[in-house]
Parts: sequence; C-alpha cells; structure tokens
Amino acid sequence: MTNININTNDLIKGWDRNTIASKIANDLPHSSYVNLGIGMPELVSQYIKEDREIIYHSENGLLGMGPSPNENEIDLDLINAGKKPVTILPGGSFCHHADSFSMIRGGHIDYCVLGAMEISVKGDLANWSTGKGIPAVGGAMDLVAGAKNVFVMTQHLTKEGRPKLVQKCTLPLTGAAVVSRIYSDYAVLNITDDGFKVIELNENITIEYLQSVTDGNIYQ
Amino acid sequence: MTNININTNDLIKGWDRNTIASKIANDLPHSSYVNLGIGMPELVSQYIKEDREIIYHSENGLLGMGPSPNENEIDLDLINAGKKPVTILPGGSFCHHADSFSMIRGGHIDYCVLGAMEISVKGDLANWSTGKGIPAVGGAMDLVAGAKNVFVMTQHLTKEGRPKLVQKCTLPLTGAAVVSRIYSDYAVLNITDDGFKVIELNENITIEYLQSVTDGNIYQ
Amino acid sequence: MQINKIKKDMTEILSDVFDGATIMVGGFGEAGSPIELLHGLIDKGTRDLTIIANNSGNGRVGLGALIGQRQVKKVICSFARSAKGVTFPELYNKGEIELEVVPQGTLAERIRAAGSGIPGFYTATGVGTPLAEGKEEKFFNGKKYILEEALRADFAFVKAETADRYGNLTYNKTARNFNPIMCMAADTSLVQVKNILEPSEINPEHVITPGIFVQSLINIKNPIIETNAIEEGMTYP
Amino acid sequence: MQINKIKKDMTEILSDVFDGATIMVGGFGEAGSPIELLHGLIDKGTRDLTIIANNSGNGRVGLGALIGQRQVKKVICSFARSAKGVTFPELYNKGEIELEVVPQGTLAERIRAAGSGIPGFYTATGVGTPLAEGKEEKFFNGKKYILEEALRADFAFVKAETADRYGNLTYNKTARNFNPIMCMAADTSLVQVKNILEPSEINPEHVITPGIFVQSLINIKNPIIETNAIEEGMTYP
Repeated sequence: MTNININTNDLIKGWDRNTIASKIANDLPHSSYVNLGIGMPELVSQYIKEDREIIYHSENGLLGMGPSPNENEIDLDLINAGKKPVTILPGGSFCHHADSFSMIRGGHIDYCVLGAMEISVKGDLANWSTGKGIPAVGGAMDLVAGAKNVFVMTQHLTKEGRPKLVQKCTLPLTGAAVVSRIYSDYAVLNITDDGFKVIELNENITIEYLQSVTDGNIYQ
Repeated sequence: MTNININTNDLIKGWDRNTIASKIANDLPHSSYVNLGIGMPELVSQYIKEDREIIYHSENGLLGMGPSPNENEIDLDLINAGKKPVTILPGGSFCHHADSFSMIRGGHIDYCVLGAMEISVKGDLANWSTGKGIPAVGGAMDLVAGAKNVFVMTQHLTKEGRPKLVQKCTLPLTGAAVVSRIYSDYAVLNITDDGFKVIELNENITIEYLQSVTDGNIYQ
Repeated sequence: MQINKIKKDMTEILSDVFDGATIMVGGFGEAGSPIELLHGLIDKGTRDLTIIANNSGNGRVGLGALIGQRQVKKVICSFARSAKGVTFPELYNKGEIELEVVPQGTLAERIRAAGSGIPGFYTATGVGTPLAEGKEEKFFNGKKYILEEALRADFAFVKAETADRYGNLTYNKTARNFNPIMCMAADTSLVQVKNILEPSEINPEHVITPGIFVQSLINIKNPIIETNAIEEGMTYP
Repeated sequence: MQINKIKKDMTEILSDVFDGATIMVGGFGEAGSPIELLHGLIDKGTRDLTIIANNSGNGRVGLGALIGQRQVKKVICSFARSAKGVTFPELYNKGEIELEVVPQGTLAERIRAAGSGIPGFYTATGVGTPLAEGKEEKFFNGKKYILEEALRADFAFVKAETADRYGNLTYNKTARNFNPIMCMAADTSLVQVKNILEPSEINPEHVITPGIFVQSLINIKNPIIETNAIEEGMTYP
C-alpha cells in the first residue's frame, strides 16, 4: 500500500454531494429498482429527471418508497431502513423480511448505492466496520452480494486525508469484488481488470492529481 | 419376505372404510392441523365429533378447507390437492406453494393421513409408484418427511390378497421410517422397534389371524 | 415517463421467447394455468421447450395442447399422471418427451430458492427414496438430508386476477399456487391478468407478487375455463 | 368446541416461557416490536435468555429494558449499534453480554429456513468477509457460496395489527418485517395484537401469517410507542 496522506488543507475542492447525487441519478435508467443506502446516497432520489420513473426498495419490507412525510403524516409503522419515517407511493407494496431480502439476494434490485470506507481496485468494499466498537452489519453484505450493480458514493479521501480508493482494503470487507462503479467528489470511476478507469473527471483536477490521491492504478 | 398370498374369497370381512375413518377421526385431537390424502383418507373429515375443531390443510395453498360445495357454489379456482372443488371456512387462508409446503416441511402439520401400497415394520412407506407407468409423486414425499404424525389408512391386504404390512417394502419408497400408525380394516397398529404393535383389533379376527395376513412381527 | 408493463397483444408479450427456452408454467391443475399465453406460444411455434410446472397438462388445451404440438422436449413436474392428461402420456409412452419427477414441495422450494439467490438447500423430502439417488447427503443434528439445487427459468408464464401497470399482482383463491414463486425465479415473467386496475386501487398490504418480479402483462378478460373447454371437446389450435 | 388462541392476560400467555429459552423478537427498530410482551417478561423475571432480533433495543423500554435488567445473556442480530441504544452497549462494553452478528438477509433467511424444514442453505452474502470465517464453502456454477444453518427458537414474541381466534394475523405497513417468519420458526409463537376480529372478518386472501404458525394471542389495544416513550424518559419497570 502506498502511504498517501494529504494535508486536508491542501485539498482541491471537488463536486459537492448534491452534484455527485445528480450524476448517479442520471445513470439510473428508467424503470429500475433501486436501493439507496442510509445517509449520503439518500440524496440521489432528489435528482431523478422527469424522463424516468425509478422504484425505491427499502430492505425492511417496502417497495415503492416515497419521500419523507409531512410532520402530520408521520406513521411510526412506516419507516425506511434507516428507521426514519417515509411514505409509500401508489403501486408500492409491503412484504416481510425474507421476501424483501429475496428481492436483494435473488438479483432483482438493479442498482444499490452505498457509502464506503474503502474500495479496492478489485472492487472489494469495506463499509460496515472500523474494526472497533460494536460490530453491526445490517443489510450491507446482502446488498453488495445480491444487487445487479453496486454503486459507491463517497468522498475521494477520508477526513484524515487518506485515500479511500486503495490497492487492498485494510478494514473488514463487506464483500469481495462487488463494486461496479465509484462516484467520488473527484471522479466517476469503473472497476476494471486494469484498475480504476476514469469515466468522468472533476473539472478542477488533473488525472495526475487524481492518481496522487488514489492508492491504485488510475487510467482513462 | 414371507410368501403370504391369501385367496381373497376366504378373507374375513373387517371394518368398512367409514368405520376406519371414524377411528382416525377420534384420534385427531382438538385444534390439530391435518392434511388428508386424496381418496379414502378424505372420509375422515366426516367423522370428527363436535367436541373438537380440526383445521384441514390442502397442499395447493389452502388452510381451513371446508366440505365440497353445492353445484351452484363451485369455483374452479377453489380446489383441493385432488383438483376437486372445495370450500374455505371462516378463519381460512390462501398462500402460495412454497409457503404451503413450509407448513408441511417445517413440521407444522400435526397429522397427515395417507393411503399405502406397502408399509414396512420400520415404518417405511411406499404409496407413489407401482414401478410401472408414468412416475408421479405429487406432495406425498413432502408430507411423510414433514408432518409430525403420519397415519396410514389402508386395506390390510391388496386386491390380490397380498399383505400390505411387510417386512421390507418391494415398491419404490415414499419415505423411510416415516409412518407412526396404521389403520387397516383389521386393526390399528403402531410402528415400534419390536414390530407392529396392535392398539385395537377388529372384533371378528384373532391376533393369530392378523399375524397370518401380515408379513412382519405382530404383538399386543 | 411512467412505468407501464402492459403489452398491447400476444405477439408483443411473447416477442422475446426463444426456441430452447426453459419456461415455468403456473397453475395447479387448471387453477391459475395461463392457457392463453400457452396458446400464444402454439401460434408462435416456439420449439424445444423445457417446461417446469406442477402437472403436464389436461386434454388438448393449454399445456396439454402445447405438448401435443410437440413443442416441448422435457417436462419437470411433480405429477404427470393427471386424470385428464392425454398428450403427455401419448408422447411419454413413445419415448418422445423427457420427464423429470420432483416432489411437489421440493419443486416449490427449488423455484423459490432460484428467486431468492439460494443456489442449493438441504431437505428431508425424498431421503431414502429413488428420487434421492445421486444427490449429495449431509447430516444436521444427526439426521440425514439431501442437497437440492435452485431451479430457474428463462420465462415464467403466469395467470393472475388483478394487476396494475407496475406488475403488482393478486390472485384468486387457490389459483395462486406456483404463480408467485415462478415470477421470482424467471428472468422474465409474462403475466396474463383478468383485471387491470390503477396502482392506487391495489392496497399495498394485499399485493401478493410485487411488481419487481414481473416484466410484462397482458389483459385477458375472459380466459378459457379448462374444465369446460375439455368437456366441449376443445382442441388448440 | 371451538379453537380459541386468545389468552386472558400476560401471566397466562407467558406461563410456559422458561429460563434459558431462545426467543425471537419481532420488529425492525420500533416498528412491530412487541414491547408489552417484553415488559411481561421483565415482570416474570425470566433469565439467561438468548434473543434473536434485528436490533438490540432502544432506550430502557421493551428489548432495551429487558437487556438492562440483565435477563439476556446473548443477542443474535444484524445491527446492535442503534442510535438510541443504551443498555446493550453498556453491557457489551463490559463484556457482560454476548453478541452474534448476522447479515440481515441471512438472518431473515435462516429464520425462514427453520420454519420451512430447511436445516441449511447456501448464500453469496458474506463470502470473502470476516463473517464467513469457519463456514463451509461450496461452488455452484463456478461461484463460491457459504453454508448457513437454520435458526430456530423456543418462542417468538410478535406484534400484529389484527388477529382472529385462530391466530390469523395481519400487520401494519413496515411493522410486518421479521414478525411473519419468526412465527414460522419458533416452537411457540406469542402474539400481541391491537385488534381482534371475528374469523369471517379477515379476508382469506389478505392473511399474512396463517394461524397454523401462531399458538397464543393477547389483545394489547394501545401499545406503547417507543419513540414517544423514550422522549418522555420512560424506563421499565
């Protein structure tokens, strides 16, 4: 592993999270079934264009998830995987947990979008455990093993200035060779046999800079 | 295998099928979940006493099956495992085939009552194939493997006068060591480590006669 | 743009079905059997099919007709000896169609497994019988089980009672049977449905097959009733 | 005589629960969590319990309270790091409670497997991760899977919306979650339900848990709402 550690004050500013979310939204095709991970990935649903309809799956037994309810519409029996109140859209349905995970594990979810701590050049993902504290995995391992396409939405570097895109993950894996594409604040990259292939580069940075903050081969 | 072959004209007449059915009905406890095989076992439901409520399961996704409908009530979407029109009672429910067989295979059916071609002293059952014609197993193997108690309802001898209770089955098995009790026209018998244990003997026959028409140890 | 899985006619809904395909056919006996879709396949003339179903068809209608047209090379089912079966026994006795017999519950579970990402599971069903021959064995808590593998298909042909444009389905009584799990296990599920409703008209608590498992729908308002068709001596085509 | 699974009070419904029992607790977060049954278990003082649930309790209410009373020796769950979790982290950090982490889908499937007579199945979930360590591997079509075993329980504690005296259940929205499969996987399922209806009032097409999977019911008309209880600083007992 290359020992990259950038002084975070020196970092070039990349896309903000809303811009990243809109890029992902543009890449989700019409009529796809999508599971958005808790946190930053939830932003994606706000940027879906009117030329397409996307159906959201929440692993706690909800297909056809809608936006957050108004204060007076909150039903604590209608929540998402992050345990926050949500709504259900016309054409939605409820199911039990085994059926809900059949959708995931059986390969019926077209895209899942997840956060990451580390992603390796081989597409290994670590996003469930820092190795410290109480271990808690939730549905992350099922999602990466089952979804047809696993997208990662992440900052390119950790808060401490270390690359998240690495030659080899050091943290406990969520899944091996599961990620298909990474959307960071610096670039959109595919996982390929030859390394991280740049699909789109942030307008403020060069490919050389991207390589300097990535621990793993970058190419265009 | 003992070579017993009785001239069917010489046979002592045992209980009729309605009497056998009523004996089985008496042994099904209140609030049990029961699957009655196609054919003779279906008679059992007519002899349940008023001191108990039994719930019938039909493996094609029907729990709480009721009696045959009147001519004008027939719905060809509401049938039993024998593909005959039936009814559903209040408190009944429909489910799909995997859920229906979860009830069977998961050990939730308290009793199933099946016909037999052969039953061995070890409780092996053969009732699905004569070894000739088109092989067709249906749900029989699931029922004998999954139900908590497997009752067999049968004539003691074949139409040709050969014992159905045998030392070892000669026909293809439905299940090995699965039968718990046999209700024949001659006796009610438990499968035990020591052979066929007579629980009740038809009033017209002796234990010696029963042994003479049974290929396997009989005791009281 | 709105999702709309409803196709305009039989030609459109069957357009991707190919020679040599594996097709799951819903229904238990006639209840839930997608007769019109099967007749569509006769019109299309698709051949060398492997059919996964509980039965092997009655009379010369629906699956019975498809088999009679010699479009099926193999049937995987639990019960191929239906009282009204005609075409399958004819071909089977001549050695002109293959048969794989699977216990009904194992058949259902293998189908569900395919839809749920489970490549194999262990079961007590069939242990010690001829249907366990050649199957891997394993002991759990001292009891013997056999390994059964997932059973998938290229297409599922399914009959439902109501649907919306998303493909959410409900069924009628015991016509539910294999249909929901077959929708899960096929790459492409084609559904003939009696009534098409607005999405808001199906209560999300009552959906049996969520639309995620359905690719295409066709509205067949008055499907053939097999029992009546056979009594009337109907044959297809 | 009529089947009637409705019990008169908490003492009666909990009468068979024993020290050292394995208990599945329904719910995902607070939705579908059987808080009153859990409080009944605190009153009863049952100890050395193994709890199977998705989470490990919030605040000092329901499962959080039961853990706080040190009645639980082990938790098997997918996510023991809830935002409002208090009692589990306290005991875990002191090494006074055991934890087995299971991926959420594997947890659900292991539970369903137990209810369906499947002692083990293969899954891709967890392959190549620390949670696969020590697990049997097998290749299907060139892809690696691990063996997961059925997860059963002595009891399931379940919360439902409506029931009839046969134990047929329906749930409310995402409060369904683990409850139906836990009813299948436990020797004895104990259900707290808001509304009890006549059997004829539940449409047989809409039953989610058929009564065969339910042994006992108790009517809890106005269950505690966990979020509100925690905000109000409620603790139990």
